[in-house]
Amino acid sequence: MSTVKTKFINNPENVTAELLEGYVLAYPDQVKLGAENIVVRAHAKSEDKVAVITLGGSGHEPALSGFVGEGMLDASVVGDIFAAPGAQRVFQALQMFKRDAGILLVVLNHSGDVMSANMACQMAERAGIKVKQILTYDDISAGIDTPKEDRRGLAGCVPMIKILGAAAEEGKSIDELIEIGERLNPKIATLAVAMKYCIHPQNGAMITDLPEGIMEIGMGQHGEGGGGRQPLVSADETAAQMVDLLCRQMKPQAGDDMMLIVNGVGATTHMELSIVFRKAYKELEARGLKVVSGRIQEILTVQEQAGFQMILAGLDADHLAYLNKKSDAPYWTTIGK
Amino acid sequence: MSTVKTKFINNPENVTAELLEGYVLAYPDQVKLGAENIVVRAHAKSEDKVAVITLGGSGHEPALSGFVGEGMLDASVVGDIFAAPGAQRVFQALQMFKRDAGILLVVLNHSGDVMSANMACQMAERAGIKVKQILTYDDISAGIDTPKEDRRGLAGCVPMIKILGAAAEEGKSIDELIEIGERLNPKIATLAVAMKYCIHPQNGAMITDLPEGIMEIGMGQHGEGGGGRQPLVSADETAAQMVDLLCRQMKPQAGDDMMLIVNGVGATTHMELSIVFRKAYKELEARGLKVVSGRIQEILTVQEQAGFQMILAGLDADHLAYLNKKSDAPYWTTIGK
Amino acid sequence: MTNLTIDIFKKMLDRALVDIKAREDEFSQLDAQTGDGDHGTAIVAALSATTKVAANGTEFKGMLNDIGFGIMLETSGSTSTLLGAFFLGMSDVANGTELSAEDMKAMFSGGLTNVRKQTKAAVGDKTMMDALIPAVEAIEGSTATDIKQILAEGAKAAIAGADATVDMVAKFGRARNYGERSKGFMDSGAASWSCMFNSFAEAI
Amino acid sequence: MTNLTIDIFKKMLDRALVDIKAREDEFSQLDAQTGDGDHGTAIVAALSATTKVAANGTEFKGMLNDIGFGIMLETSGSTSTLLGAFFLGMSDVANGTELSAEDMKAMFSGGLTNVRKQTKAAVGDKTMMDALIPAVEAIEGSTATDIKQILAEGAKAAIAGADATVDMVAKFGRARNYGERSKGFMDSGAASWSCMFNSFAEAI
Ligand SMILES: Nc1ncnc2c1ncn2[C@@H]1O[C@H](COP(=O)(O)OP(=O)(O)O)[C@@H](O)[C@H]1O
Ligand SMILES: Nc1ncnc2c1ncn2[C@@H]1O[C@H](COP(=O)(O)OP(=O)(O)O)[C@@H](O)[C@H]1O
Ligand SMILES: [Mg+2]
Ligand SMILES: [Mg+2]
Ligand SMILES: [Mg+2]
Ligand SMILES: [Mg+2]
Repeated sequence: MSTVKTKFINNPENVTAELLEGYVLAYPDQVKLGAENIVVRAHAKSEDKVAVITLGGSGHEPALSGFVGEGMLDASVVGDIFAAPGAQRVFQALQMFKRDAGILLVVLNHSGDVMSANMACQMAERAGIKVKQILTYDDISAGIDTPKEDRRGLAGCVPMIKILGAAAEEGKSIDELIEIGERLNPKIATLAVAMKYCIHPQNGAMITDLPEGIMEIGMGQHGEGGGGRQPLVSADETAAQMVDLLCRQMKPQAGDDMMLIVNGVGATTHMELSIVFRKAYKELEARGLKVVSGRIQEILTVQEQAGFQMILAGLDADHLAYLNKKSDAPYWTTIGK
Repeated sequence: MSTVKTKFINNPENVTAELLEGYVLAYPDQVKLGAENIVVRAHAKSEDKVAVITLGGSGHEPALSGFVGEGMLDASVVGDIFAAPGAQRVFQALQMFKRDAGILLVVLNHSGDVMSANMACQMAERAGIKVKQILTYDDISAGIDTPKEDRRGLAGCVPMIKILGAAAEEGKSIDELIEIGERLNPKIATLAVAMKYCIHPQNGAMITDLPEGIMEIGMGQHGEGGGGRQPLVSADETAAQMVDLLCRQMKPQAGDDMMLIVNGVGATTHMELSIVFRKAYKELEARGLKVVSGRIQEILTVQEQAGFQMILAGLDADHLAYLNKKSDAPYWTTIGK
Repeated sequence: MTNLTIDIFKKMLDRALVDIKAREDEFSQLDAQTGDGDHGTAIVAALSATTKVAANGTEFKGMLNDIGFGIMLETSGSTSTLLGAFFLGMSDVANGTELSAEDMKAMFSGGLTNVRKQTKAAVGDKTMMDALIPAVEAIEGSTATDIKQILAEGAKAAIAGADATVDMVAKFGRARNYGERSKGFMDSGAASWSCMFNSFAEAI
Repeated sequence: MTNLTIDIFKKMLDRALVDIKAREDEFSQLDAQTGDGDHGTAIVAALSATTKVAANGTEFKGMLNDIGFGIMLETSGSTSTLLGAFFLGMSDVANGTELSAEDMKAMFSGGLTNVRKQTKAAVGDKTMMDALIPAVEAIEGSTATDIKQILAEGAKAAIAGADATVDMVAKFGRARNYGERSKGFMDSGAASWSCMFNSFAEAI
């Protein structure tokens, strides 16, 4: 029995191993463990296509391993709770997917992830493995027009992965994939809001102790803050504030096709997420923007923190088409059209 | 601003209307509002097939409206938070789906739902509408072999709806559907466990005030209890206890094909749900049972309560086939095989 | 007063709404003990529908019927069906714009009959029936001729019935699964229905 | 003592692990101020890997290389890459089973060089570099011949550098987004790396 008295877990040291084991047992048609902490597809993609791989800490379930599957990721390299996997583990995955078509590594902009990925790629280069990286940096909490180095990678990586995964499945080359992704990168923006702490499952620490009635817009996704605290306002006011900030960064034009995702990070209910989505949709509509792709879901969580991330993107026609393509990843299943 | 200081909502009186509006805006290809509090498919099923409809209070999102879509429900009639819709509203939906093939109404065994459904069906009879009911009563917390009147309907209604929806899509008659469902009913069993209160979004009441370190197996799904309180034990011990109780009710035989769903009810993370799934799977395996269908998801929630429901079912070959059939319902999308 | 006019009946409903509203939190809190804590909200919503619809009523049968349907349009859980059935049952029996004491007794009996079609709960099962059944039986059995007196006897029986639920084990509704743990609290529905019968008497 | 033998180096690692473990909670709590509260766990995991791998080491280059890779197999966030790079960089330079004072200085310089390939953080950015850079510079610039004395100068500089982070605004890592709010706490990585350099000196 763990010292953490608020969660259904066993020995805290084993949470990552046990959750991955449970996950692949639940979805054996789609995923399996390729090696320790490396989740791969149950049915590998043909080798003449670019492999799309990502990496990141656990504790964010269903992200990122929930998006391994036909039409999305080939593999996810998993660290411990909120910790990047070491470079060695990433390198091991790169070795497993070595191929002439190359490997595209999707990296969220967090020091640990970036450094692990960089070092793994240096190792891969020496081993003759063709690999390129694409960095996601959708968080705008550091301010409008902040240079991308100062913008964190939040849940915007997930639609990015959906799009890149669909394009890779279609046979696009690694350079084409990078062009598709880099064309999306500046058009995607995310803001996180939280109003309640969560508990780190291993050290039992209370992360972000927000007093009742206080919220913070501009959160990271490991409990770390970055925005400003303010008294909790209504769902509509919160949504309106966030849409406004996101649009100031993205400067979409009336008539643009938009993607809107409201991602629950833990204790906030689907009920609330839907109420927030409603207002965000109306705010976009009022600006003459067209929501052509929507989603209300827990795609990337921060333990049982109360809050959500709002992800907004301007979509080119091909981006929309890739979003709509078939995927059998357990947590982003799309029938395809 | 509401007096509820822990949720992203607006006027508490409007939560149901607003969440439904947000939901259909996010998934316009699959669902729309057919009338106030009645969610229907965006593209209606052909009239020569039986319509499958359910009813129930809101506050359980994504249940039940999240399962409207091709291959699942034709409509969901929604009450206010944890409140059955009145009989009049159910009758209104029955009128909308009047057809020679008939309507199958899936009713969860709760007084309010049962009474609304019964009265609506009495009204429908007088209006010449062909409708039959199927009751779900999967909760086993009242004790092994309790008569079905004393067993509540928990989240086991969702796989039931998946199976009935797929069979209806295939063109099965209303009597065939009832045979399929009633054959499943005694083979499906659910237990809920909770370890933390939730807040009623309208009256702000704290529901089930469980002290830290205490859990209750045998919960209902509106915060009401029914099992016994005990000190919180590990995920593995909790899962083992629940599998044991479920198997004592269902008495499956070695070699049986089983469905196992771990349904998060709110604040409990996907991480924990996966850890619980792992142990439940192993417990079933140790009994010689074969898990042929698995799922780890929030399908029916109880606001932000911490806890989960474990749903176990013995599957006949046709039940498994229907589970695997295509569905485009937003919260149970299946590619189909 | 020996006859129940439609205007007096409307006053009875208004008074019930006022009294029930004043105790809304109490009913929700009772429901929170072994249910989902919304009975106060539910019964207020249901009674609000009665007064709103009654405002346009000109004769008993049509008005009671419209009230019944109005309540059933509410999303108020068990309460909407039970109270809706009560009014529909009264509508089945009542006629005209003014009821004699005997007609009034028959009206309440009709209401009970229709509620019984919705639930098998009897006295002792710790539900609103513990208030409703004694109330209607007292009204039926009253030897008084003054309708206020008859209704007062109904109220007294309803309140005694509700009080008795404290020591009962719940057999119906969400509280059923609590078994012995459901003892020690009054049933929320019995509390609110007895309040309503008391308001009926007080309104005259 | 003028030479650093492989056995002494292993003792330095052992001592670092003991001292870091004793302060694990402190490092996690510092990280919790503006990060995700796991630096104590991370640095303990990383140093545990060093001593485990070092146990089988017979000469510097191979042992340091294996330690570097061992750390990088750990799932310990930023720390695994930074500390891993430090050991790999030392491996690039060190040879044999015993190092002269000059060789030891070169080894630490090699470590820093490789860490600099992973991060652009400099002194003043409120990261572990505020401990590492002054420590290595002090070691390089030391005029002492006794290796304990050299390492003690490094430790002193590392501790002073870590202390100075209290008043800094974070420019790297998870704390970056806090801006001015990151002031008032020591950087967790600077704290743990200075602890490690102190242990190195104390172990001799
Ligand atoms: N089957 C039933 N028969 C009779 N009364 C019932 C039944 N179910 C519930 N009740 C009554 O309804 C009350 C609860 O009402 P309410 O809270 O409005 O509905 P819900 O249980 O749907 O939330 C209970 O206290 C009880 O008096
Ligand atoms: N880009 C970076 N450059 C230098 N040091 C960094 C960088 N990112 C993080 N650090 C150091 O790592 C420490 C945090 O380590 P740790 O908590 O183990 O990693 P994580 O941030 O991945 O949870 C910070 O306090 C800081 O000293
Ligand atoms: Mg971390
Ligand atoms: Mg209710
Ligand atoms: Mg209730
Ligand atoms: Mg950290």
